[in-house]
Amino acid sequence: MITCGLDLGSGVVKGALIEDGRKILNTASRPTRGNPSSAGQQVLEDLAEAENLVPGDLAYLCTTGFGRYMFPNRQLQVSDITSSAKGASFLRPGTRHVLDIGAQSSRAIRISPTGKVLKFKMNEKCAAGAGRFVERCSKYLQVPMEDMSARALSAQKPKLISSVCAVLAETEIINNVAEEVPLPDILMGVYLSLAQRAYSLMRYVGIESEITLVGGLVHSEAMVRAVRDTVHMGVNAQSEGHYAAAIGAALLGHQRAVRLSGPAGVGN
Amino acid sequence: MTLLQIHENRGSARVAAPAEEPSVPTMNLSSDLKEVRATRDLAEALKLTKELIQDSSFPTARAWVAGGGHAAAFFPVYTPQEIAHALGLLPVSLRGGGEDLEITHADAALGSFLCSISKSTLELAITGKLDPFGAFVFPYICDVSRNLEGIFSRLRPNAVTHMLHLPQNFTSASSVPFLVAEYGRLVEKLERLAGQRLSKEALADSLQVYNRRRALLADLAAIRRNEPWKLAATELNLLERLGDLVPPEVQMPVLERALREVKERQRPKRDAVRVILVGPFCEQPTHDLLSLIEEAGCYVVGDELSMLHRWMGDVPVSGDPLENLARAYIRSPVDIGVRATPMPKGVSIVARAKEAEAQGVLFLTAKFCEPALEDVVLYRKGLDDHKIPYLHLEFEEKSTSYEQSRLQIETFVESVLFD
Amino acid sequence: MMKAAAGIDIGSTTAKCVILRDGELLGKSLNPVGVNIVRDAEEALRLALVDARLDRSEVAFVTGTGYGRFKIAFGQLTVTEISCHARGAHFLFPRTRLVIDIGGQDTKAIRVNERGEVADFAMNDKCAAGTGRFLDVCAGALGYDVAEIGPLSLEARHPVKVTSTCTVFAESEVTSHVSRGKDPKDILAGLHASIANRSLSLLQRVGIEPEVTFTGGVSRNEGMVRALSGRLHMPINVSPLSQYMGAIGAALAGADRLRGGTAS
Amino acid sequence: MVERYYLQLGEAEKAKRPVAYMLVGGNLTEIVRSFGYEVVFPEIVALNCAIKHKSLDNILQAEAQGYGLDVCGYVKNDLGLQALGGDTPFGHIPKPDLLVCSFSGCYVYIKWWEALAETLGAPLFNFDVPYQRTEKPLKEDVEYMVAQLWDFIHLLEKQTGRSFDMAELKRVLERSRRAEELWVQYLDAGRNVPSPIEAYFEAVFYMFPINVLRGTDEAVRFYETVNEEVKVRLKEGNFPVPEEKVRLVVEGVPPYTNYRTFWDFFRKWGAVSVAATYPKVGGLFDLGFVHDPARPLESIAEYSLGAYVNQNWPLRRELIKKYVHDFQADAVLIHGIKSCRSFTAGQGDLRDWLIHETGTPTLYLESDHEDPRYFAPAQIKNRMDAFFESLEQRKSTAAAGAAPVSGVRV
Ligand SMILES: Nc1ncnc2c1ncn2[C@@H]1O[C@H](COP(=O)(O)OP(=O)(O)O)[C@@H](O)[C@H]1O
Ligand SMILES: Nc1ncnc2c1ncn2[C@@H]1O[C@H](COP(=O)(O)OP(=O)(O)O)[C@@H](O)[C@H]1O
Ligand code: SF4
Ligand code: SF4
Ligand code: SF4
Repeated sequence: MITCGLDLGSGVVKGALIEDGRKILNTASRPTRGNPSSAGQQVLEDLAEAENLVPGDLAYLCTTGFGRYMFPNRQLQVSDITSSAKGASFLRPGTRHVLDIGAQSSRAIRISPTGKVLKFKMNEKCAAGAGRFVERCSKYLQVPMEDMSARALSAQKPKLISSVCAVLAETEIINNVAEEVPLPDILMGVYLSLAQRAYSLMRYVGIESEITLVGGLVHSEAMVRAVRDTVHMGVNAQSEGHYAAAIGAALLGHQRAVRLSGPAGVGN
Repeated sequence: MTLLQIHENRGSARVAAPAEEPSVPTMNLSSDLKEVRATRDLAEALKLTKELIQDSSFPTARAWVAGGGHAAAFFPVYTPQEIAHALGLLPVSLRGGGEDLEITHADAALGSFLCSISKSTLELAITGKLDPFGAFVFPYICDVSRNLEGIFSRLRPNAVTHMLHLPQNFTSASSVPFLVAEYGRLVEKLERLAGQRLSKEALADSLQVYNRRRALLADLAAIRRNEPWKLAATELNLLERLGDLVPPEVQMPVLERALREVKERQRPKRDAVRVILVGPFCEQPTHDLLSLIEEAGCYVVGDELSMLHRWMGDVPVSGDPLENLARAYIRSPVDIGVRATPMPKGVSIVARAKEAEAQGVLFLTAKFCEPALEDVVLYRKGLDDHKIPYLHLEFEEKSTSYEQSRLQIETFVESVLFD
Repeated sequence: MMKAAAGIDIGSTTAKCVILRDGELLGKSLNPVGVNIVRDAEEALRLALVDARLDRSEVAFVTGTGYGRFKIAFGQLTVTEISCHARGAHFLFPRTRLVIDIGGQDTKAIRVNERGEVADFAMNDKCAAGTGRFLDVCAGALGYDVAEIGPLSLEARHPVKVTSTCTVFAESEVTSHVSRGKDPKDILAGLHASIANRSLSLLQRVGIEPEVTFTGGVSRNEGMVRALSGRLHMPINVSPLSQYMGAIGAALAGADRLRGGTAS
Repeated sequence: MVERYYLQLGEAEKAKRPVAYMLVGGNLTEIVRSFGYEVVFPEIVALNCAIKHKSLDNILQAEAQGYGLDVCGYVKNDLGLQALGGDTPFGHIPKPDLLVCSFSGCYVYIKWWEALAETLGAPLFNFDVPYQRTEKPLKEDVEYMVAQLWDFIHLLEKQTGRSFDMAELKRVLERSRRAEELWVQYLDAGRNVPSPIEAYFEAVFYMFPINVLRGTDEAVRFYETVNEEVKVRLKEGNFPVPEEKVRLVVEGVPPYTNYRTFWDFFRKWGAVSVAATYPKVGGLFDLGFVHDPARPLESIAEYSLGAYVNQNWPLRRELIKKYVHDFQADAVLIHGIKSCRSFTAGQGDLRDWLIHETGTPTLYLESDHEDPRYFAPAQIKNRMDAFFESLEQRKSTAAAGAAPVSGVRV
């Protein structure tokens, strides 16, 4: 049985196809561009094409992410916290703590051995604690997104940002530039500040190993390093982590489909 | 045109009895507000109540004053409104400004890092919405409420303002005499507004009316607790809040009708998580947020929403009524953020959750509400020790985007329901 | 003849410079503030000198103002932009009693007395919401230039309610309105209304009294002018030189010193 | 002296002498001292941590426990410090044997002490101090408090196994009274023009004995020395700012995390505070709320009622107005604390009242007492500069013979 999870995020829409709740067949993503449902449709088509699926092959579709209600052709929607936890636990079965840093928010999630959410906390007050902030920094520091991480990694004395506001933090960074703080130090400071905010979320729910990093920022080596340095612990990070919520949604969809139809599976 | 006529009973317990000679004041509400008492069914009463709550110009108080009476406004959480009732005043509970009030003046006087209810209450006062009230009573539930009284005393120099110091020492033998004296100061001020003296008999009568009202609300809350599918949290809340704005004599027939009707309801039981709401004892979550909580998969089987009516059970009527009222406050076992707690909080929250047979606790605290925020930490410890799941959300009056809250409540529900 | 005085206003977004002589505007300049403030300040003065066709030696006094005022190494005096906006607004509109300055990163309400002295002031403190940056970000999210959004907002028919006060979240609120098919003009009108409302609360702090003069870069935004004036129920003064008000005030303060110097 | 105090705390811990935690406002130091307790004031520990730039670690620890961004920084510093073991740069803070909550002026006190009681397991005594709404204390209030004080004394007798010694209490109170008189004398020196004292920044340091060591001979001796020093300063013309330009009355808790920086902003403008409300959080001794051995418990009760934040806004407003008048101040500075509602909620209204009803120029600044993340130097400096600029400007136009600007001075 093939199930699909669609994570309609605010920055990127991610999709995952899972076979029999055990094997990842494929993943795909597209930028959201303000229109989650059409990006979602495209991701679905991308996946269908890559796997040569025909209508009827897909047993169940479960959405997640901020746009989970905006995709009409779904059977179920689950919150992206539930699905990230599930997905992370699938990718790294020893995971007890999931840190999800996406475009607009960061969440720390404590989970059970089966991937069930025990406790979670997300940043609410301000958007300064997430990926969108890195994008903005890239924009006004005129460093392409692709180069941000690599340049940050050469930092000698990272310069932390104290402002809690994304907008005021920009000014702080500009001041740092004016004071001729080397660019890598500023960039690494950005990642470390993000990691520190994430760390306080993690402490709130209680830190326990293993920690698995998911969300778009797993692609950034600098972010991974910053998190590791801040929590003083090993942190799992792999690029599939970006698809954790989509994978989790597909898995939850599978569970649901099984329960609905009995072990024989659904055919439609 | 049907007018809502609330016959002024001067605190008598004759609830449904029509006043023989409608002595002043008679309450005439404007034509667009239909007769609450005469509404045929619960749904209609609830709709009217919702309209009443949303109307930030306090139509009931305006009507009361237009009829020659005086109205007194009380800030949450607990105040002895019986006293105002016995003096023939219309006691109204201040509950903030709701979703639609724009705050443009109050920020300046109060500061930015404060809860919405304090700001919106002040905004209402500055913009004249509280003009019908001749008295303002603020209990010392927190520093904000306390200081608000000082600002009101400047803003409305001709009105009665009183910062009510409710004792925080519940074991001293002198707490009751002190509270009697403190109530005495309030009585004096309210007497000035009412233009008459408080008689023991009138107060005893009022105690009885309020006892009856508390009993009715307790019955409704019991339904909520035992058969939550029969009565939505939002419905119960509206029924309670009707009493914030109209005299008990008007509210009680509605409550009685509601009780009869709700008991008969046949509604399917949902697969929802039983939770208690802890924290919103002062500022109120919006109607939409409350219904979102249930929509997202919870049954609210216990809450702190209208604490005024739950602070005590039956207050004895014989003897000195003022002392009875004071004693009842001191002896009440209520444990919420605005009262020093005898029992460790970690223990008390677990007991409360168990008592309500709740599967989880939803902390719903107003942004910047320090009494609520500080308690959550101790509560959490107790719940962690007993492996009772919980979720902490903050709210404000003016937030129309509930996406974040929805996400978190759904996750919470999923974490309890899914394996 | 009096010597010329220059005022340089280094804000969070732009550097402005004006050169005055005897109350006459000889030249002005406006350039974005980048990462090197010292150089931006020099550039501002250089451009203004070019505009005025003056030589550097003809400017006898340089006054710096704005957040970057301490970086103007070549100036003789620094004054806060609060005093400068008051001074400038009073100079151009002598009956001004209240100045509202909305710049790139902050909003100020300044009450001035009949002599143009600051009687009281208040500034936004909580966050950057409701400032020029807020408009810049939202304009960007809708794909417009800041210069376009004011006029567009005036064409709105059913303004949308924008509730987010946070610049960052407002951006996503704007995006979500767009995806729900709302007319950008209506969204823009909502944004302007929401800023007007926040500004009103600040103005309230110092007391609202006519005449009101609107200064700072955002005063170039016609939609904002209308929204504010509507919310205040009174006309407000705006000059084509509004964005230069801080620099004008600074130059005037310098001119005072020059006069004082010649007198003694 | 501060060092000696913390050393003493360490010794008390080693000698297993009982330790009581107390709040500054309306505290019951005399009574517990008469029973041989050592006293810890977590508020003072917190402010010392902040001055030494040690508060943020404690705050972050408390936030990890779940205390929100908006909770009072003192509370977070203390609870974080407790969780981290109690070590400070100036010594180890012993655990309490008794928690005395004098509920005088701040609701957070109750919450804070409940948290300590629950996490540390020490018994808690709640001393309920009615809010002060009349100039003179009311009879019923004092009776209520005296009754509670007797309950308290019985509790102490039970805990220490000692019996209450009224004669000893009176001796302690006599020492308090003397220290209080000398302290008031010091504060009064601010009436001199120019002022020989800095009634905010300096007084905040000098208030340590009046709050912490009250009832000891050490406190008396300290203020005798201080007053001698003030005399010398007056004689030698040695003033806190060499050229006094602006006389300020200051309201609000200081930003301890950036104490020096903040003070320097003032010195730059020749501004000196001649009177302040904050040094009166321990008690409004200058209004006559002093201890009196002749009326021991009654005077303790009245003293507690008279803590500054226990005064309602009308009383607070009038007090500030009186200070402006009596100390010939030019302006008022209000420093608001983001995480302290007790002091801060309503300061905006105070500002409005001062400006519009008394004609006193007033500056409102905001940061935090404990949390360095809320201190924005550039913004604060900008406001302060603008304010002093405008004061100077108005002074100079007034001096130049122009008609005085209406409503600038009282
Ligand atoms: N290849 C990449 N390299 C670095 N960062 C990336 C990459 N892809 C995405 N990101 C970051 O991840 C964020 C999107 O994360 P995501 O978890 O998809 O968010 P959401 O689910 O909210 O859309 C972007 O803001 C971006 O900063
Ligand atoms: N032509 C224009 N039309 C509308 N708004 C403008 C225009 N030019 C600048 N602005 C606004 O003015 C802001 C900059 O204002 P300014 O007073 O120069 O800021 P600062 O002094 O902080 O540098 C910009 O953020 C922008 O929103
Ligand atoms: S504008 Fe800045 S401080 Fe304000 S809420 Fe947004 S990100 Fe946070
Ligand atoms: S909501 Fe909380 S902080 Fe606000 S007035 Fe009520 S109890 Fe006080
Ligand atoms: S008065 Fe303010 S600073 Fe002191 S404990 Fe209370 S809230 Fe904290």
